[in-house]
Amino acid sequence: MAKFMSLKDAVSENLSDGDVVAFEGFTHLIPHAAAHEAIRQGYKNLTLIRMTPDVIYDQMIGMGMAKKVIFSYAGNPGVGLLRRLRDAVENGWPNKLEIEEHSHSAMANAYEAGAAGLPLAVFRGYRGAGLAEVNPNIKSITCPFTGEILAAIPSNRPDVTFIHAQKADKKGNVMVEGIIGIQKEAALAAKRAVVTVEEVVDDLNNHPNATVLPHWALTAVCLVPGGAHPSYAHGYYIRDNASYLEWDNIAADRDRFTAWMQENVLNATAEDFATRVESLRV
Amino acid sequence: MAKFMSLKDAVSENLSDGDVVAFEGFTHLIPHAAAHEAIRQGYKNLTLIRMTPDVIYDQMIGMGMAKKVIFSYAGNPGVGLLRRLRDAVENGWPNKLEIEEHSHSAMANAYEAGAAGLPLAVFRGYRGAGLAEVNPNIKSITCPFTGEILAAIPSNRPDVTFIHAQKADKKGNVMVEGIIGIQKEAALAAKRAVVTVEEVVDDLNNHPNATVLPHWALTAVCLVPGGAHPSYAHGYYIRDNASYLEWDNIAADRDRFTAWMQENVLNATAEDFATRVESLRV
Amino acid sequence: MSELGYTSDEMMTIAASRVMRNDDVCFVGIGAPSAACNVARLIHAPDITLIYESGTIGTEPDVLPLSIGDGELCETALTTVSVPEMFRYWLQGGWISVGFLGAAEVDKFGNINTTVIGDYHHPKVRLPGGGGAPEIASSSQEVYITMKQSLRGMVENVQFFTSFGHGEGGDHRQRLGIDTKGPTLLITDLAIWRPDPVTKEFTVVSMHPGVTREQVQETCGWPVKYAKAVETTPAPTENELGILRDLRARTKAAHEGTKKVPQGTLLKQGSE
Amino acid sequence: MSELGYTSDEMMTIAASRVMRNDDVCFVGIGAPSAACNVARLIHAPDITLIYESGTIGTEPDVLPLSIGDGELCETALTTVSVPEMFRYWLQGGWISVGFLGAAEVDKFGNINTTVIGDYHHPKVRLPGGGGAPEIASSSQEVYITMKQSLRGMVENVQFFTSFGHGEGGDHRQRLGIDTKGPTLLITDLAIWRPDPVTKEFTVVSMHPGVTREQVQETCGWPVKYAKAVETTPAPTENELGILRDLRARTKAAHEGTKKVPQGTLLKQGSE
Repeated sequence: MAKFMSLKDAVSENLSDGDVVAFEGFTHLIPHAAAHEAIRQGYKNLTLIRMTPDVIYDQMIGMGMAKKVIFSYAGNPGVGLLRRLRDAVENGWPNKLEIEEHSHSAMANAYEAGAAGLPLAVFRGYRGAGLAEVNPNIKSITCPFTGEILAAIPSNRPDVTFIHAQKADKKGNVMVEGIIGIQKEAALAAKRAVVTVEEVVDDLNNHPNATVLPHWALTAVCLVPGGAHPSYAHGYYIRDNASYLEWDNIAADRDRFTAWMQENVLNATAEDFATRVESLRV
Repeated sequence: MAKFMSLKDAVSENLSDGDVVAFEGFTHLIPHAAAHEAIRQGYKNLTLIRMTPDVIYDQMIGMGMAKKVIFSYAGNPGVGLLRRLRDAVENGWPNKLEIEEHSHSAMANAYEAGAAGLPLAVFRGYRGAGLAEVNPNIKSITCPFTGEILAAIPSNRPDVTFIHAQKADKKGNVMVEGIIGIQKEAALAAKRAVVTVEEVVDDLNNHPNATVLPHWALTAVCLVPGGAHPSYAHGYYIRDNASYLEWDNIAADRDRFTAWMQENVLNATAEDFATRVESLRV
Repeated sequence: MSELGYTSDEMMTIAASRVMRNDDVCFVGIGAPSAACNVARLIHAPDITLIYESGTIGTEPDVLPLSIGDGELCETALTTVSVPEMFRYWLQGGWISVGFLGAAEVDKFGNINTTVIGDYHHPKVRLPGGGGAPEIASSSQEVYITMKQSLRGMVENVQFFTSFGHGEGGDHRQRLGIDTKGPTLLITDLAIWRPDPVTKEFTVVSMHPGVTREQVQETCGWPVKYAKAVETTPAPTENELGILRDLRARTKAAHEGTKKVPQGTLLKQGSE
Repeated sequence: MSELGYTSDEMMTIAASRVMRNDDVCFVGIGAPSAACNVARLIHAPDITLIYESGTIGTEPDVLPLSIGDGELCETALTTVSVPEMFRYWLQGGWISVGFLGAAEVDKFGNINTTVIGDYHHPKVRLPGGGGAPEIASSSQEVYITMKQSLRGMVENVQFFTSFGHGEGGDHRQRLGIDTKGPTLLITDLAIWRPDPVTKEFTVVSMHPGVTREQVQETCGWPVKYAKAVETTPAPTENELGILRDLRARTKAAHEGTKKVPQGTLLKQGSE
């Protein structure tokens, strides 16, 4: 049953050291504000799940919060590599990072299976792919009707999932639209789901088949305008591409990274996000 | 690649004796006009798939077109039993009818798996259920990660699926909204998909996440206003409950059934559906 | 209507409505369960979430739906999803607190048959089948059943396990790997029944006002057991009766006054 | 720009655009494939269906997207579906006629590596990984690859099979139970390559105007084979160049003239 609360409280009540956690968003609606709040609260030993662990996971890994990352594409979208993740994988800085790597198809199926309450996802995949040889969680099942061998991987069942969405109504029902990505599945697959939203409205006024997460499927809803920045919220503000470019420089150097995090995350608050998107609003 | 054509041509080009065919619609948007055209063309030995084989399958079975039905709920929605189906199962009239019976969950998963190009559907189901003992197509797989035993059934892959939808644009892209049921999955799971629509428009003007079947995923699109009657088309006309009630009487007697089919189906055309919904339009 | 001022059907519906909680997420069977759930929503559980297997989530119909796919269910819903999503994410995903089922035939362990009378392969009567019930019964956190008592309906052993209740009783569910509670409540026109904590046999815990043990037994196909202290179900209040009757009147009037017949109102309430 | 009046990058993009058909349903990788597909759409294939893995189906962006999740992809799409649906129904379901991929490292059998340089568990360089590529490569009816030639990019053996092309060549795909065609075309800044019908080794079938065999070999890490009759790729027409340059100019201008930076235009085109 969703409770409205501050992002600070929602993070501290729902995230713990050692949790398996997903901050999901497929390019669109990335929960930057929630990730920054988690960074400020300084969690450790997290297992981070995400299809596209872009800037926010680069930040969390660089801050030494992650012991493991489960992912399918570790890049800065449109820019290139994730330099903090690379530094952890290649050099163990600031700590060694365990990786469990999948394809997008596998991860999408793993979230879908998690949302469906199943222990595994079954799909046609990984044929000839090198990941099947280096990831012991890629197994197979044999179809009892055709004999076809299909890929099987564990479903994603995070302890907690954080997503960002466009709006909630006053009961805490949440609507997502546009590039809906994997948000619904990631939220439903988790034991606890925390959603930051652009606004709280009286009535969602939604299309009959819109993507809606009912309030009883969520743990907490937090009003954080701009909370996806520098990602975007369809209908609210556009993507801040300059920030993504800038990140490539910041993350290239450990000291520059540390200083930037101090100034822009540790010394900042969730409320700062609203001002960051002011010039980007549509 | 969808071709616009008359329903008569679409049926004759896409349906053959002995085909596995689905006429789908979950209470809403049932493709009555397409089923009646198939009846007029007199196909034989069909395997009929449908979650809720209501009036149209009662009619097709009563006309001796079906050798087998694969289903999960054989009732006249809101009224009771299907008397022609019963007569076939209990008395072999007009011919013996083979049945493969599932639960809704199983059938929904089987269409989903068919749309996903998989040979089987895997789900948590049939525990303690009698169907697992009488339907040899209900098997199981064991999760290689948890050891949990899950139900496995073959996916639904019809030779051809017929559905009814609200509208198509001039390229043949089709939109469905409201109770979307299983239509999308049934269409995508089939080798050939034929859609009857209420209207053809210049632009679908759809919500970004609306249910749309692209023209290249369809075989034929046919303009048949009223084509769901006595079912309904959300936004166009309401359900003709009197006809469903009436069916209970018609189907109760073999002669009455035969006479009704002659008058209302064999001697009728697809164009008659438009007039049948005139007083039901919203 | 009896001299009590209400019918046994009204008593059944109102007794069933009272057990629904404001925070329940209920997978609603059509007919009697649907009436009970909507009365609960109109009286004491305004925020109850009603889900119908056609995909409508959080629906608030003004009149009772006839089928699980009535247009009004979608029009008043929070959202409407596809049928595969309904069964995969919402039912199998574990979000349903109560699966509320009707039954053609039920036995003392809450097993339900809506499939066949007679042999499955050579049936005497072919019934509609299970629809969503097999997995509603196993995936909902608990299951409520409501039906009128009759010797045909309440039988010693169901002829087919359309949906599994407590099987042969005891820990039969757990032995099959089913970790949900199964049937925890049976509400009839005469009484309220709950499973014995150990044997899981349905046991009368409350009888509706004016009902005798003889009446309960005459309409039940197994030897009825009673809880140590059998309560008397509180009679319907004026408010409860008013709400239920208004709902039924709206349901009836919604179509009789117009040529455009609103869905779900012309036909008697029955199966899906 | 060379004395030919166009750059080798323009030649590559235009050569790649020409192979796209009006009825193709193309799963589009970001960067060079995206540019080629959109040029095709603007020139000779107005009805081509472009699909990006973020879920946008039938998108018609006015400027080139930067990432697979740009807002304009959704705004101009026929519809936008969830990511699980994209991979289950549309890719795995078999609807994709062409999967169009870029590559960091490709070998002569069309195997692609975007995962690691060096040992997987102790990598010298950790690259982003495969994203959608492993199943795009196996589930699309055929695969086109486009990339600039370089000794780092075109290698004798990829260090990691991010996505499987023809493996070790011959019938290796069939032996693994993959029934799609795999890589059928490689378009570089210098040449057009197609797999040998038997060995499946990429073979030069056409060289772009002015390109020498020495240039092709110098930028390719394996001994280049040539078809019996190597054609010369027709030079870009004025119309093709005009459309491509307009698209790139629009893409550039879309953000430089405004403080509100439209998505997908500020950054260099790269990976996802």
